Amino acid sequence: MKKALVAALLVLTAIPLLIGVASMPPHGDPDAPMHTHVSARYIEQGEEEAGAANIVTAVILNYRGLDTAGEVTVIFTALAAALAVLIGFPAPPKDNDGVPAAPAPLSPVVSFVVRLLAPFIVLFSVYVILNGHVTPGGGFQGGAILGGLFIALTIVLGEGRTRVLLPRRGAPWMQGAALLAFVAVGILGTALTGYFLGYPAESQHLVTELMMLVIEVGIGLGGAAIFATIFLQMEEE
Amino acid sequence: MLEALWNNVDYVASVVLFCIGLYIIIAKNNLIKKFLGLNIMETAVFSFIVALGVVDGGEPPIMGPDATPPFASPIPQALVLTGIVVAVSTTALALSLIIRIYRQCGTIEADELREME
Amino acid sequence: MYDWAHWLPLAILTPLLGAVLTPVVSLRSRHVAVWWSLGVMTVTSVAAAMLIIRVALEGPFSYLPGGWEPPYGIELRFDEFSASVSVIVLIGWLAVLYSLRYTEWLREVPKQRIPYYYSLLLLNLGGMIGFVVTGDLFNLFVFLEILSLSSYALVAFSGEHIAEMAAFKYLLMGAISSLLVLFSIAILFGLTGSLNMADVATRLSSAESVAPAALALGMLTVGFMVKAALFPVHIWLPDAHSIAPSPISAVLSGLVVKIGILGMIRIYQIYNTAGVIDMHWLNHVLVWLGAISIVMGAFFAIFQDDIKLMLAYSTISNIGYIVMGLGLSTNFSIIGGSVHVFNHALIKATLFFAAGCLIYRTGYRTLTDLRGVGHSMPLTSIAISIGAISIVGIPPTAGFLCKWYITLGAFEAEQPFFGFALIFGALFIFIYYIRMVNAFYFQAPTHPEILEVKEAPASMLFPTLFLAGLCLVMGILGRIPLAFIEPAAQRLLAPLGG
Amino acid sequence: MSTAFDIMLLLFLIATALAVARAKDLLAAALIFSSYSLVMCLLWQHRGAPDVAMTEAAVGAGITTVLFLVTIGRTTRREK
Repeated sequence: MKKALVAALLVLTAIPLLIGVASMPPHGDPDAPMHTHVSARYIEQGEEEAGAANIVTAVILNYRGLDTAGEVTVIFTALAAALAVLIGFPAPPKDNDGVPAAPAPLSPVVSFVVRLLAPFIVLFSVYVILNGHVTPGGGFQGGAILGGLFIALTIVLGEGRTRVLLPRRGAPWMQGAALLAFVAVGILGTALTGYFLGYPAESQHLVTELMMLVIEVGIGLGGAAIFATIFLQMEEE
Repeated sequence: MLEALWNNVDYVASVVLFCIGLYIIIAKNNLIKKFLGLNIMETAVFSFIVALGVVDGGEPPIMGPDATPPFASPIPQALVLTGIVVAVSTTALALSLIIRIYRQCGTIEADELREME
Repeated sequence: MYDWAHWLPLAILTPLLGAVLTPVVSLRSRHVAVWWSLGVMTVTSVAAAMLIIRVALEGPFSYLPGGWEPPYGIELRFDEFSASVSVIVLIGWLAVLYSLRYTEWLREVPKQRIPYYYSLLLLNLGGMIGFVVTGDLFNLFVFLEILSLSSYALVAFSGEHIAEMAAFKYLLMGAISSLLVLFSIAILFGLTGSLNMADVATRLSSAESVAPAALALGMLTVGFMVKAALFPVHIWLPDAHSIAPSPISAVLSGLVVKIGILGMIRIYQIYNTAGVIDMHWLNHVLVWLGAISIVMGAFFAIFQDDIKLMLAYSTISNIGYIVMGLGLSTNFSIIGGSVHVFNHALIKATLFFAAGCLIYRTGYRTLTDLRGVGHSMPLTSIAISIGAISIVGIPPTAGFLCKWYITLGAFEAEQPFFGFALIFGALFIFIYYIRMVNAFYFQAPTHPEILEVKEAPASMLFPTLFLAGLCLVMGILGRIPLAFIEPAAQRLLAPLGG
Repeated sequence: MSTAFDIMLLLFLIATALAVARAKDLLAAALIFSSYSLVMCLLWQHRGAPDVAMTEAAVGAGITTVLFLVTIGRTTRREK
């Protein structure tokens, strides 16, 4: 009975959604309001005005910079929340029912491959972070790749070796690096252009490039540190 | 009506995925399964937003030397970038809560937890 | 001094940056965290005060981060409704001071977590300030996420038996409602091509079809109803607000719940100026849901014995008042509803702070155990009595004027039935608060040692008594906020010829 | 208008979403969700949104799936 009730409820919610969505401007037609209004100007003058060839990065860092500052704060909220809930209770000995939860013995092939690939993955993620404003990529993507690599290394090498990368005194700085970079660049932007998070794109193109680079590196470092800490905290509990 | 639906088949697919996610949240008992359903719902909304910004034959909005005119709109992509990170943040918090719930109540089935209250 | 341009971004970023630096600051010792948070909140209070003086003198103004004019960049718009920053900052500051002793007292909570408690509280307050101030739809969603995520974690912070379960229920419903808000923001963006609220409002009328706009309106309303815990979707609130630590319950019930209301006001601003959809039907639904919330919230509160659970149900009832005020959408009722957002925050924070003092000293939460506490903790009990009187809405206190305005609005909108439902709800509330005051003073104590209990510590008593005093002052000076919000209500109703 | 390739990807997405709903073993459900994210990333790549595709792959398929696997490790694997 419950399944039928749920199915009926779903059909009830799906109908207005479908009606509303069906009468949206047709998908993919170039003169829909979506493409002619704000994004038309971003595409035409984005490169000169905002100083980034990759318009998406221009929108993220320059036109809608406050969104990404808020976004970086959301990641930090997730970290503070996960730690506030998990810290302090040592994990009981694993006595899961059913499948024994003892981790499967790590095959040497996996550990060798991960250790072999590690430097190349770091190189790739540094490339992704630094070239955010020219090619697809940017702070978040690079940070996630670095975080993923940290997690793989923790599994392969064991927690002791990789925790060195997140020292007790240094970790809070790394975790907060993203918003610190944003506010620093924002204040510099206020000094240069009179608006918070303003970039002097037309006048000093190089300065804008540098400011965007600082933010990308901050987000990359901050994202990686946050994902790594959340993983370590969930694993250790 | 049907012809309009066929025009916007992307949006329809997003709505279908949205409803599958909602079904998983409501019908399934396991908290982890509920949360997989929420992630499916979130990804469905993100695919709707990206589909909004698509242009027929649209190039990615990157101003390279050989970039041809009809560009996909950059704004939905900026929104979805932010949305994905919001989704992973919510998931990180929820899974931490699930671990704590399992430690305290020994089960992550919603009906057993309800009796425990 | 007050028109220095950069107060607005400063007011948002100070709490967020302060939150990010709290773990760094408290590396050496965790006691630094609370003083750091107090400093951050003081700077934010100065910024908020400057903003309110400016809006009082010059009317709504906006700030353009990045220097891009409105539809091309994010616009931070500060109008009369954003003046609720004042109550966010006031209760936030007092909650941080109150948490000084309270978090040390929480037994099951390991001490390393405390810096993250203050970090989350600052994030919550910063997110609310951002939500109230922004004039851009997607920016609204980002700040909504910041304050929601920190609320879920703060509810789960106390580590009591079902705290995590209550937080998970709150998280699941909150996440779905945020998703509905995001979905409708995407639809509005698809229809108009821009994300700035004023720009969307003007371009929405020229959108070729109405169905998506109606769908977006429906989803936005449902999304913000879940955040405001209105009648059908309120089930997460009682557990979450009663399990949370008392300063957090005060912040949640006083402020976070009001964010849903302010979201609805923003929707009204967009859809009233767009005029593309007849809002009469939606107003009627909201008035009915508000009325049901009032009566249902008050009705359930009577049967609760746990003092914090009773206060949580009374929050649902008061949200019903505010939504009814908005739904009636006459001049008086909107003014009454918006000012009740401010006054109810003060009253509910007083009550939760006082309840926290009682629990802190006696360790009991239920009314039967707390009998006779009025004699041993006189100041706290006075604060609870003032809170009780003002939540019922007896003339000299803060609650009276707004409820009176909403009732006037009900009669003005030729729907006297709702005026009577409102008064009937107030009667219910009167019953369970008198039961509380009666238990404190006039009934024989069930636990004899309750008479030797000392008064609450100064750092917890000062916020309680300060807010109780403010409830009385706001009752006497009630005219000022009503006159202050008047132009905003005019603008909200002007397109309807209201 | 979406090409045949897009429609095939969309059908695959709906199939994986239903598979997640039906999977009894949580580990299998998490891995199916990872493939769901990767196919979504493919769809966006084809749609001219490389930035988002890379983020979805790295954050959606990578980090989210790892978090799910850690949680399953700490709790139960079978869904009752």
